[in-house]
Amino acid sequence: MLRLVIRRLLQLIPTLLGLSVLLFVWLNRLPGGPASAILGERATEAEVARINKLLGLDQPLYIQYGRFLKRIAELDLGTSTQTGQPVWDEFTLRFPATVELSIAAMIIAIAVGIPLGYLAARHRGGWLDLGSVTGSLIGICIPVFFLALILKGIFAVEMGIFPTTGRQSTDINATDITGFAVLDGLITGEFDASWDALVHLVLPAVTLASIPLAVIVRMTRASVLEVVGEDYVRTAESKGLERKVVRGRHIMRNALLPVVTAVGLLTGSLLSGAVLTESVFTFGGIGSFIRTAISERDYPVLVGFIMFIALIYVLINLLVDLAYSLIDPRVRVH
Amino acid sequence: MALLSVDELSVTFGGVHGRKESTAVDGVSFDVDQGQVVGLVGESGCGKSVTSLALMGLLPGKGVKLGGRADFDGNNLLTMSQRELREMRGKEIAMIFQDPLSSLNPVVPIGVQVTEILQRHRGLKGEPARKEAAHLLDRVGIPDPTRRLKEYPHQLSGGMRQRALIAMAVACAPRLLIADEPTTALDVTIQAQILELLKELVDEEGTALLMITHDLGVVAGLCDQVNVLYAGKVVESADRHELFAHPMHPYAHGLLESIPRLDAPRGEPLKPIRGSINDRIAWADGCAFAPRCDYYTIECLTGTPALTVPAAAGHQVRCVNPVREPVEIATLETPDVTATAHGGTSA
Amino acid sequence: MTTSTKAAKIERLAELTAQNETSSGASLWREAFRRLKTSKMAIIGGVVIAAFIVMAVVGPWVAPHSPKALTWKDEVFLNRGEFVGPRGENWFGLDHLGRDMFSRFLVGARQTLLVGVVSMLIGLIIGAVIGVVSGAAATLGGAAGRRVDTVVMRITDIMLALPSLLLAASIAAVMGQSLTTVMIAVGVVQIPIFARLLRGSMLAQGSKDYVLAAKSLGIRKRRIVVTQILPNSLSPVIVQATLSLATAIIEAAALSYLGLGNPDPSVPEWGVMLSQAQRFFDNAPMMAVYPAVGIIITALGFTLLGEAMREALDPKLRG
Amino acid sequence: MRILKSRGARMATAAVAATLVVTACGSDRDKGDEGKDGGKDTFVFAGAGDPASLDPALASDGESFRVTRQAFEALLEHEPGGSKLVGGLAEKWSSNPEGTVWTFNLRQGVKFHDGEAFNAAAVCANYDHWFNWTGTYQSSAVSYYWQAIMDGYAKNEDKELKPSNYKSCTAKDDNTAVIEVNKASAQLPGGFSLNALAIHSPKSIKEMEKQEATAKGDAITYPKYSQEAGILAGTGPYKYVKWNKGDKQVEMTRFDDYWGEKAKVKNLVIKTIDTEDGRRQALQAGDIDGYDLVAPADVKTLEDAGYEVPTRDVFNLLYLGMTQSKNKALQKPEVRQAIAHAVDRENLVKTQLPEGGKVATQFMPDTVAGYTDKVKKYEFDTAKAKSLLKGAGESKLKVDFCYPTEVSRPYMPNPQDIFELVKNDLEKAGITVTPKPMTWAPDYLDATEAGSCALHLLGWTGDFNDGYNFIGTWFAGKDKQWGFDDKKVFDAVNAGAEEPDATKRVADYEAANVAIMDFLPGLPLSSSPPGIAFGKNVNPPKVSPLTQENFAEVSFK
Repeated sequence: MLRLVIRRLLQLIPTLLGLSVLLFVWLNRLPGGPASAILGERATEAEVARINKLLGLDQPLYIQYGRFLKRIAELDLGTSTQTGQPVWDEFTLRFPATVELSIAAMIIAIAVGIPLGYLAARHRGGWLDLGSVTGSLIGICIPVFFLALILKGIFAVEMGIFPTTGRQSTDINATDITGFAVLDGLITGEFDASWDALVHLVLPAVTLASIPLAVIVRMTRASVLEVVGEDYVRTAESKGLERKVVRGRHIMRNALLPVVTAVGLLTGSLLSGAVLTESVFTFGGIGSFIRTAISERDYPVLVGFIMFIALIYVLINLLVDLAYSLIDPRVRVH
Repeated sequence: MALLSVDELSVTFGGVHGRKESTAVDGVSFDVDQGQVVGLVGESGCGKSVTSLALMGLLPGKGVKLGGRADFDGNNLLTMSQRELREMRGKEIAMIFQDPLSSLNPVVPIGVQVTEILQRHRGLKGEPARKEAAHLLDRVGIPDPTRRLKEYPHQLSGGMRQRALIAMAVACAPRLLIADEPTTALDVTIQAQILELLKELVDEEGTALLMITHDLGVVAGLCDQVNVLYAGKVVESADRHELFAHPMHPYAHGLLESIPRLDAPRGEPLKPIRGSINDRIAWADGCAFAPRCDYYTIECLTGTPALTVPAAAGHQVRCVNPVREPVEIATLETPDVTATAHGGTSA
Repeated sequence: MTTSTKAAKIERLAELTAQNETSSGASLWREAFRRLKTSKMAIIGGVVIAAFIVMAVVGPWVAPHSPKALTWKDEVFLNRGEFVGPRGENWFGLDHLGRDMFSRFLVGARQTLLVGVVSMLIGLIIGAVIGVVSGAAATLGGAAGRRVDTVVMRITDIMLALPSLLLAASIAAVMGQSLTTVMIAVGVVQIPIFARLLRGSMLAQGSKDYVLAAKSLGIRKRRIVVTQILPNSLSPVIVQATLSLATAIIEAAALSYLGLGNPDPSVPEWGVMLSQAQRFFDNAPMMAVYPAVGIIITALGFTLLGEAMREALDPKLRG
Repeated sequence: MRILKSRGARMATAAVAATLVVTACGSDRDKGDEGKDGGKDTFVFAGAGDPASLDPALASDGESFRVTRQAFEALLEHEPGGSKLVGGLAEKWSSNPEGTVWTFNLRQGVKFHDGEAFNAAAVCANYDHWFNWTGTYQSSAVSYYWQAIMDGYAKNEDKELKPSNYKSCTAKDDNTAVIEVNKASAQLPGGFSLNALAIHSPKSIKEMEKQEATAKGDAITYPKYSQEAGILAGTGPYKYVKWNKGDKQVEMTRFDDYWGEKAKVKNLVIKTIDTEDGRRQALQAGDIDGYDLVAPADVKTLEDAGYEVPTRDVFNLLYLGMTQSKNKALQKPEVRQAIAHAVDRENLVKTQLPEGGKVATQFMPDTVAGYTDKVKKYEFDTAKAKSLLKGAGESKLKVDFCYPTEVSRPYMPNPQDIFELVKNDLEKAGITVTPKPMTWAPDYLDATEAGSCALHLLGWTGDFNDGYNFIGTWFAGKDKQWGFDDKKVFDAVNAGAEEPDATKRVADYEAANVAIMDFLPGLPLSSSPPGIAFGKNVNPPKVSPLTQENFAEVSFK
């Protein structure tokens, strides 16, 4: 087990290195620096040149890459050209929000997706099956930002059930401990703050959940259909076990194996979903930050983020494998 | 009266959204008495497994039509509610399946798979359940049972797995045990052991056993009464000695003849049955076996032949012109299981 | 007997096995197609796609008005939130610059299809090449091959690790804005998926008995790959290709939402139309709904067909 | 057309949503409302972008000043709702005839947020602080406006910097500050009104001087003090409480020792919602009490719904830039005139730009002193455009047209639409247009500055009421963006630059405008006020052409 972890982490290093080169070569083909981003139409050519000189952006590529690697080695992701603050700080500042959102989305996706998938499979061809299958297909086919707009238009603007933007109402000044608004409230006992944060989470989370939900429903359905036909389920039935035992111990425990893997991969994809979702709901997470980084060419942030993502992606897969080896004894052996 | 009496049981698949119907079991009748071992013999596809599943109520609800009745001391299994069946299964009637590996849940320890049935039907929990489970494994001849309880199916050998399955089947001392090709997936030597084990269990407990197999060797070794199935109908039914002595239906006759004989002179060819179960005609038009039959005459094509009792009492045959001459079988008297276990491979 | 004739016999045997297998592969296809024809999903999907393609082909000719000309620009008052809804000559109303929405919708179909197909092909072709290389290397290459395989897979790992949208966005950012960029960006995202898929199914096929048999009989490796492994590995790829068309169309829309879409907004493309219209969602929701529904239905069509194909080709999912 | 807002549409959208809404029933109304109840003692205003710095001296963008303006005040201010210079922290000001010595009679009894007293010494402390900036502080990315007004520093570290025009600041007495410059400049006295040159507490300046702005890696790092409340202390009606970057909002509270009329609402929150519809929806849902940069399409909608949508006076300019060096054809006056005639500016203003928008006849809005009607006008006339092109032998003119994506500027709410309209007009006149979209920063700005865009859309928002602040930015000399060299124009423009006498200066500007429009280096399109909106229950402040709203005036109905 431990060996697996270590091996994976070692594998990570070349991945990240390769990635860094890739990104660097990419991004440095882009024109400009921070100057015009800061000064807007007030930036004259001379000023841009001077600022780039100041930042050493006029030096040859390999020197810049050297500096870049050195920074990375010092775990210094550089400074955001948008905000003039260290990228690392920007991330640590905003990442909790996105994590909170992603977790919420995943909870929705799993809590709804797995039961739905199971029921769909058990009532194959029934209206529930039809409904959830079409539903999940639409969930995959609807552009996330459009869904976000509609949800917002209906539930926030028209009905006013949910807020349209942000993580917390402006008048609630909750004490910030972990950066996870909901959690903080619970820790400090400011339950109104937690609730408020929760209410703010609903729409973005539902939006973000749409795709993973759809995938999970379909995976669960397919895999339940497969398992139900297995001999050991027949055996269990032949023992006259209660329904819930057959369902839980014999069908689900096997059917969920592939779903676990899927969940892992989906978590990665959530982060790119967050870019859209957060910018529609101006949810103060890393997603909306990245969106502006994209349009403003904030390379340090983009590079940092992509490295960061790669890291997370690998870690998640690692976790998945560990989880897998926990629930599937056959893996544990070799 | 019989413990289980199956009467004109028929199972029909399909009919739902456009798929054409197909009758797998077509009016099968037989009885199983207390402590009796009854064989259900036929090539794969003749409907024997379907029969067993029908009795257990394990056939899918949708797209399956059941006909006739199957009374298990008095009450009809076919009309029972799922809840009643759940009560019955594993407790009154237990089943052993063909492929031990796929029949065991790969991600649940053997122990749990045994104890769960104890908990269900005998209300045993925790330590006592575990003790009992260990005892059961021990009884079916699994060495070092307490350790095995913690292990997973893939860690056991084929034979062990089948033993474990048997342990589960007999856990609640059912009155009827249905074994569906319990040995087919195992190596020859193991096959013999498993059969021995079954034999013991049945003798000790007085459990009735419905042995479903294509393997006449198994039948010879185990069964008191034998029913030969072809294309969903019983074509011959007799007690073991009678059948092995005078198989009257050409199919049964063929089956027996096709067993390789240890004492057969070298070079003498085997006598397999022509064709396969697929070249058949509908029972309604005549004898389904006719296309493969050596004795087939035009009379065979005048409607479904009736089950008649041409010779010895209790020896029924569904044939217009039954075979008269006996087959010589090396293993007619007191057949030695191990010798014949690897015998019949006709299907 | 002499070795030569023996070899010949072996060859023959292997070929028989091979034919046998591939023919069974072929019959698999026939079987799948038969099942496909009976599947509701496939039929619905097929119909939708057909309609879409027809629209894409004839759209520009049947369009009642020019999709580009700001014919009615004096009738739309953006600054007063006054839009023109459906009416006699403009069935879908006008867009925010006084262009005929219906014509734009029709013509937009072609652009959308173009983006979808081209980017899918980019992903498919490059991905397939990578997949075949590492797949072949892994199945037959021995130690060296396996090394090649791992390297290639590392690379696809990297690509998979990046959130597809971000990858697409940064490509678009680097290459500047153009329709080609959009297609490349969306296509590149698909590459690792196809590569992984093809490699995976090749490995699966590679371990099949008939391949082992052929191998053990010393048939040339390239031959095995071409005549046996590939044909039998294709089915999942074809399924994925269909599904990719859907994702491509959606990704493209997302890109134009991020402002990285088709540079010339006068050229109608559903994604662009949608991202433009969302600004006026309050005043003129239908302006967004038309292209959005267009995208959703089309994507749905491809997904349905893809899923149906998958079910038809994958015996496990049948029941 | 409201019909579009039909039930049908809603049903359609609702249907799509309904298929996916899973848990949207988890909350109850009153919680959702809290923001609004809380709004009673908190005024929440939404801008379009995060501020760069809480210290106005380091800022150069409207989003930053929107925030800093509430906490900091300069020596001079513009009259509320107007563009006329009035006293700020200085009640009266005067200069010698040469315009090199500026004397300020300071307001008395003014306190800084940190309790320090405001006086002449404090003023000089600030100006000397800026003047003595070193290192990265000298980068125009950090101290743009000081350079714009005073050119350079005590010790210029970059030889390309001009020598500083700032000479000295002396505290004649407690309430009289005298600022001397080397030569008269069109930047003064306007410059003294810039919030970038607002007065900080001397105590806070001491703290600031301990911190460096650094240029590390690929970016400029602003000093820590400018990124958080704490050290910074001005004299404004509000003082900083917290900059919550995660939630994209700056929180401020009333400064109770404010010298003037105290803020009416206790708390002020300025947050960032970067999309137009995002801001609108937030207002409609009651999450915010007002926002800036209203999309033109929304103005009417909001008005009809009863929101407060005051209209600002125009103080900006949008123009169609032409780079003659990039496309030789543009060097022919006829071609430039043809383009001018081809573009239907009336329609642009009528249909696209927010209420109060005007067609621009010259390179400054009519609110700026120096605007004149005597300039040559180029009315919309496609036929004439065609013939002009023919005459110039350019009937088959092909031209690149750059426009920015994903951005909305005060003078240009929706560049893409404006681009499409202009493109359409040009094509009508037989010109072939190649669209060149680019992201606003850096691509578009760099490209236009470097003169690699034959045609492009750009504009300017005035910093203070002086003509040079407009025409001076473009036509003071040879500039790659325009790619022409015409002494007549340059001289005309520069004439006013060093003229100390205000009235003479205005005359110079008028002459310059005439000269410019004769030469027609580009086509002034429009001046349009950026829209601003407030909640139904808000008494809005006087809206300012320079977008210098003072939220202390805001109160709830």
